[in-house]
Formats: sequence, C-alpha cells, structure tokens
Amino acid sequence: MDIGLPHYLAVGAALFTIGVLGLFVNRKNVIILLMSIELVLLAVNINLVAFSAFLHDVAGQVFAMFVLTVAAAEAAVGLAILVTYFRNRGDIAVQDLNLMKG
Amino acid sequence: MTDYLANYLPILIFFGIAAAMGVGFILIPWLIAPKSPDSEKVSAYECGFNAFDDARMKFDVRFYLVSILFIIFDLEIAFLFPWALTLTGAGHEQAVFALWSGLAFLGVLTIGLIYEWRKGALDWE
Amino acid sequence: MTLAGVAFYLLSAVAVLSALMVVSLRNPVHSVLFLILTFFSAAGLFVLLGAEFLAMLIVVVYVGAVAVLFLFVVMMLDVDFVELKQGFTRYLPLGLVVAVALLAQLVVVGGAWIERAGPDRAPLASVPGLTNTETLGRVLYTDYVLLFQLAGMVLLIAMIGAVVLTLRHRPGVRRQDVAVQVGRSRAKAVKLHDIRPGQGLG
Amino acid sequence: MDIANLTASLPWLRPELLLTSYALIGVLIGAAYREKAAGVLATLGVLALAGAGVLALLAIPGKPQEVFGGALVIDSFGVFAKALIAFSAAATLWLGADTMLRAHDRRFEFSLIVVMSTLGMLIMASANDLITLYMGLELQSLGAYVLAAFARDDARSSEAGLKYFVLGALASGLLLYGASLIYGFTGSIQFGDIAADARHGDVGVVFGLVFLLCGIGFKLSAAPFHMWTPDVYEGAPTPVTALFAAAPKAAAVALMARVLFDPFAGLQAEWSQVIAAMAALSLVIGSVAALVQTNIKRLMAYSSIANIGYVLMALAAGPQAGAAAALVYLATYLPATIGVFAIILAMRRGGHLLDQLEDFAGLAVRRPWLGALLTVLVFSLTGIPPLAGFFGKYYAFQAALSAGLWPLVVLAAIATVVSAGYYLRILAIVWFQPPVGEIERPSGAVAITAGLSTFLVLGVLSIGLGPVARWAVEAARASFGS
Repeated sequence: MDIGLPHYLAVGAALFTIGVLGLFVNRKNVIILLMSIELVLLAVNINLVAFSAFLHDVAGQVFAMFVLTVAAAEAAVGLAILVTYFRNRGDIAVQDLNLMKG
Repeated sequence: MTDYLANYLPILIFFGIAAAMGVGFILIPWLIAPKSPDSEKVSAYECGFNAFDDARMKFDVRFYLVSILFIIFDLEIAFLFPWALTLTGAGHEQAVFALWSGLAFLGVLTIGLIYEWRKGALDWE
Repeated sequence: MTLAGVAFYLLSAVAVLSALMVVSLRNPVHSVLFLILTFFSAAGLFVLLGAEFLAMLIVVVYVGAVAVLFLFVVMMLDVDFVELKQGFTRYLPLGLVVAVALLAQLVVVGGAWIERAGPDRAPLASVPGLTNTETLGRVLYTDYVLLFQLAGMVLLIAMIGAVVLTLRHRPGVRRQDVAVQVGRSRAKAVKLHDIRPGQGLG
Repeated sequence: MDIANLTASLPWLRPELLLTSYALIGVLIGAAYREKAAGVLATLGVLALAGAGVLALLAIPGKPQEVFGGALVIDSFGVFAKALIAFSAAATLWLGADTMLRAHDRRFEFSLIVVMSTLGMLIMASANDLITLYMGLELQSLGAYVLAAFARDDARSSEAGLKYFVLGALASGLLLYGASLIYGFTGSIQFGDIAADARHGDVGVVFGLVFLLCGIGFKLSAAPFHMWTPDVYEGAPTPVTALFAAAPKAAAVALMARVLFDPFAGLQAEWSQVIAAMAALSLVIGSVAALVQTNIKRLMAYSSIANIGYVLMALAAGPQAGAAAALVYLATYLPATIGVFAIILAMRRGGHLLDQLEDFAGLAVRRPWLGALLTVLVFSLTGIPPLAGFFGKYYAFQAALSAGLWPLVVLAAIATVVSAGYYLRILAIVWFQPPVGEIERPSGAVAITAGLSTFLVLGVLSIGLGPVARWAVEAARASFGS
C-alpha cells in the first residue's frame, strides 16, 4: 500500500498533539515549553509540505518556508526574553512564574 | 519519481552504515567486555578528590548573543539559495525584478548589521 | 512495500518517538538532542515528499542554529537537573486523555481528505523539469515579493529585540574604536620639543 | 505573475512604505547617534504614524483592490481600520516615549519597535491570504513580546514578556495548524479562492477555521484565551500597557472581521455560535473579575476583555451590520482607553509611576481638571448616554438584535450594569476619598492626549458620530457587500 496523504497528516497530527501535550503537561522547565512550541511548528511544516506535494502546488512550500523563517526568529527572541528572565530570577522553573496573581 | 529518490539512496546507505557503526561500537563492548563495577571505579575522577559541583561550566551571555545573530543571518542566507537560481532562469523582466527584491531584502538586513556593529553587539567584551 | 514506504514508516516512527522523548525526559540536554533527531527525521520526510530545499533548510536552520541556541541556553542557564520533573505526573492522566482525543479527531480529519481528491498521484513538489529549489526561487521573489520583504522586517525586529534585551556593556572595559585609531593625524600624534642640552623636559 | 501588477500596486501601500522607510532610516539614525537619537526618533515616529493614518485615509478605493497578486486587499473597511490603528498607535507612542524619556530611559529602539509593530498591524488589517495574515500577526507579536519585556532589569517585566511569548507562540502554532488544514482542504491560500471553495463546509475546513479562530481569539484576548492579558498588562511597563490596550486590539478586530466575512462568509452558521460563545465569556469574565481588582492596570486589562466581548457580539451579527458596528465601537472605545491610560501615566509621585487604585484617591482635589477628564472618559467607557461610548454600545446591541442573538444581548446588558460597578468605583475613589499624597504636574504630552481624547469622546457626541457611523456602514457594505 503506497504512502498517501493521510499518513503524512497522521504524523503531523501526532507531532502537533505531542507538542501541545508537552506545553500543557510540563510544569517544570521553560526550555521544554519552547521546545514543545518548536514541535508544534514542525508539525505545521509537515502538514503544509504534505498538502503542497499532494496538491502539486508550490504555495504550501512557500508558506512552510516563511513559517520556518519566522518561527526561528521567534525562537531567538523567546530565548532572549528567557535570558533576561533568568538574569532577574535566578532559575527557570515554570511554577515560579507567579509574581502576578489574581 | 523513483529516479528522484534514487539519487538519495547513497545518503540513506551512508546514514545506515554510520548508525550501524555507532551502535555497534557501543553494543559489542557492552556484550563482550567483563563487567564488575564498584562505587570507586564508577564515580567521576577529579584528580583524587570528589567533584565539587556540576561538570557543566556556566559561560557568559556573549556566546548567547552571537548564536542569536547567527540564526538571523543564517535565515538570510537560506533565502539566497533560490535567489541565485532565479537570476539566470526565468524571463529577463522577471529576473531583474527578482534581483531588485533580493537586493532590497539584503539592504534591510545590512541596515540591521550596521545597527549591530555600531551598538557593539559584535564586540567581544 | 517499496523502499520509499519502508523509509516513510522508519522516519515517521523515529520522528514521533523522539518527539515523545523530547517532552518526557528529565534532562533538558537530552531533550535538545532528541529534538535534533526529530528535526532530522522530519527533513527525511520532506525529502520523501520531494521538497528537497525545505529539507535542507530544516537541517541548516533548525538543527544548525535553533537547536544549537537551545543547547547554549541549557548550558548557560546552569539548570540543575535533580529537582526537575516533580510536577509531571499530576497532570499526566488528564493531559493524555485530551491528547489522545485530539489526535484521534485529527487523524479522522486527515482521512477525510482522500475521498475528495480522487486519483492519488505520486507527490510531486516541483514543476516537471525544474529542481525544487528553482521552482521555489521562480515564485518566491516575484509573486510573493511583499511577504519576502515582510520576512526581512521580521528578521530586523528580531535582531533589534534580541540586542535590546541581552546586550550589556560591562563598565571599565577599554574598547577599540578602529575609526579613531585609523583617523589619527600626525599633528595629534607627534609633539616636538626643542630642548637645550642638559635642561630636561620639565 | 506579470511584473506590471506588482509595480502598479506599490502606490496603494503608501502608509506601509512610510512606516518601513521611517523604521529603516530610524535604525541608521539610532546606530549613528545612539542615546542622543531617542528624542528625535520618538517625535519622528509619532509623525510617521500620524502620517500613515492620513495617507491611508487619502486613498480610499471605490471597490476593493487586490494588490501584490492578491496578498493584500485595499478596501474601505481596511482603510477605516488602518486609520484607527495608526492614530491610536501615534497617540500611545507619544505617551509612551514621553514617559520613557522622563524616566531617563533613552533607548531609542522603543519607538522603532513600536512603529514596526504597527506596520505589522497595518498588514494584518488588509491581509488577503493566509501567509500575509501570519506574517503581519508575527511582526506585530514579535514587537509586542520585546516591548513587554522591555524593562529588562525588572523581574515582573521579563516574567510578563515570557508569559506573553509562550502563550503567543502557542496561539501562533494553533493558528498555523488551522491555516494548513484550510490550505489543504480548499487547495489555495487566497481568501477569494477559499470563499469560493469552502461553500460546502468540508470537515477539514471547519476544523481549520476553529483552530484559526483560537489563534486570533488569543490575539484579541477574547475570553477562553484571555489568561495572559491581566498578567502581561500588570507586568509590562505602564507605557507599554497603554500601547497593548489600543492599537493591537483594533488590528485583531479588523483581522477577525476580515477572516470571518471574507473567506468564511459561507460558513456563517458554523462560526457565529463560536463567536457568540466567545463574546458571552468575554463579557462575563471581563466585567465580573474587574470588580475585585486593586491594580489599575489589571482592571484596565479586564475592561479591555469586556470591551472585546461587545465587539465580538457585533461581529457575531454577520457581515453588514457586524463590521459597521465593530468599527464604530472601536472608534468610540480607542479614544476612551487611550485617555484613561494618559491619566494613569500622569499619576507620578517621586518620579515613578503609580498603578494602585488607592493612589487615585483625591485626584479631583489634587488636580481638579485631571479628575474631571478622567470622569468623562470613564463615563464614556461605561456607556453613559450623552457620550460616545453609549453610541458604540448602541450600535453593537442593534447589530446583535438584528441578527436575533437575544440571549447574548441580555447578557451584554447585564454585563454593562456590572461593569458600571467597577468604573464608578474608580470615580468614587477619585472624588470622595481624601487625597493620599502629592501628584506631580503631568507632562505636556500626557495632558494634551488626555484632553484630546476627552474632546473626541465628547465632541463625537454632537457632530462626529453621525458621519462616522454612516461611513462605517458604507465601508462594511463596500468591502463585504456580497
């Protein structure tokens, strides 16, 4: 049975779910949160390229290329914020993000 | 389609052999070598006394800023590969327009580079 | 089962398993390494789909830069691994139920695509006769020129933001200003004193 | 794609080109003069933003113009939204930069990032395909993440930045996943083609739409996705909070309206329930949670959530009535919020800003006309009849009634009454509590902005609102008049 689009979509869905799961379940370490976000974006890229290949249309790949670019820039800014947060707080455990409550 | 994948076969074989050797070199001693671990042998050796703190050495934020700028300029380069191909390929008018839009993109990022340089982000201190 | 089929199942299995490892491991450094493995297997999937340029892009940009940045941050932030992951199990059962439900729905949605599309031709990501990169290049700089310049602006704002947030100049560090050094004129650099013998500079 | 189309579409983008050239030249000026450039760049930034608003208003097309091969569409709805965004960004940048300079924070990047973020908002307001939508959103969000963490030595600001970043990145991930499904099932990323194709509401498209609405709902800080708003509003420096409360909301509303009425007008049955639910949740949480707040910035955060609830109620009413009502509501909400934040920025003692509610005690005694301005602005936010806020709510209610959303309208009325509670509590503190300490003289920028926004809220009553409402209705009909 040759590989059809649903197979790729299933892989994309699996990575997406793992990424979202990682975000909600992981309470300890902010870096794991950032990595889960990268997983979500990777799932989006797989979806886009799979659709682009099976629709024989290059727009999906252009979209995936821009998603990749912006996501990498976003990761850079996110880690810059993490460094400033670490410099002010001493560690990066998530449940300490409770300066502001209510 | 299959001939397109054919020229990726060598890479697949290369990865296969690399993985096989990697796993092999770990597996074989684990299987064959004699094992009699005791606490002394297993602990990290630091010239006679035991380790004070984590083996990992914390290093300065400057490395971090360099790696961020690397990402951003890495992305800039990523856009240049397809750009190079368009300059010769398509119709003349398309190629000229592609040339100027690529140069505009490079101009924006050169302004960013000038900003970095003047701000001192590239200095090592 | 063609070779491509085997490769697909192998790569997707590695991708999903290493993604699971990324999320569930205690040690962030191991998580980053498994993230790199996920990116590599995703790049393999892209090659299978015919999108060679994007596969190389993922390897160069994500593995080469983003994962390295994660490693830098993990190294630099001196994360002590002992007390991590306590709060993991409390949310796990609820999280798992939500995840499995979401996954099931998404796979069903994926399946729904088949009936609509009709004959399922082999995936072809580029115009016949052109390489994938050239197809992208032909479209990227002319049809999507607005987005291309917006990507430039996004990179510029990311650069400025990163510098504004992290750049600190330690006081008391003497910096070299090349322009000043090169721009020195003889008048400023050389001072002539005519001293009578035995008088000293004074 | 013929090159003539691309070059011909440049003149339509004068506002965006003005902001881009300001940003690029500004970076060079900043690089050359470093700290000394802060003042110049701030004033230039405010002028550039105001200029962009004027340029947008000058070029109102008859019928919608697709530009850059369908990446952007220039229609009267987009122009109205761009004007709102540009002018509110100009006002908040003037306030923010003035406060920063008075606090001797001479980082010139502040105005640059604000202008680039506004450029992203302008793109959002006129996006016509999924990629442009994402790029505009990300350009705006990146600027917002950096601004939220701008006070890098203050732990609360970096915590606000981090929270905003993580939740923002997740929202972008959801939005993208939805966009990929929509692209896959309709075969195109152009809103026009999606509209043509999505008529029969394929399951994949509906899934994609739901994910897309989650992502945009986050940017709107609509109810189920509002958790970040109070913490980020409180943690971020007050001038940045003023920025967050105004222009990004207008851009997110314009984006939500365009996504709902352009590509997915055919699926109104599917999304009107989702939007109505978000509106109801936003109204309830926005008004109830604000009652217990002691920090004025958190209170303004919940007030913005409640106001988004009213706008979503209007949007749930469908293309014609909804778009017009949303525009009018924004036109009345933005001046009021900017005015209130101007007065919050005027509350200074010993050189640093005050953000506790008690600090407002006896403001009417210490600074009488500041207290008077605040009273008029808060009355307008509450929706007291003679002021503009009432008309905004009136049009929103009318739109929802015309669409037959009875339960939502009743809930909105109750929410208005509840919100009157915490708005009037502010006034009670200002007028009746004995003053606690000295309040410094407000700076020129703050005084003028507060005065101008009060005039707008008052002036709009007599002459303004008639033509503004009529123009909004025309704008909506011209853009989504299918």
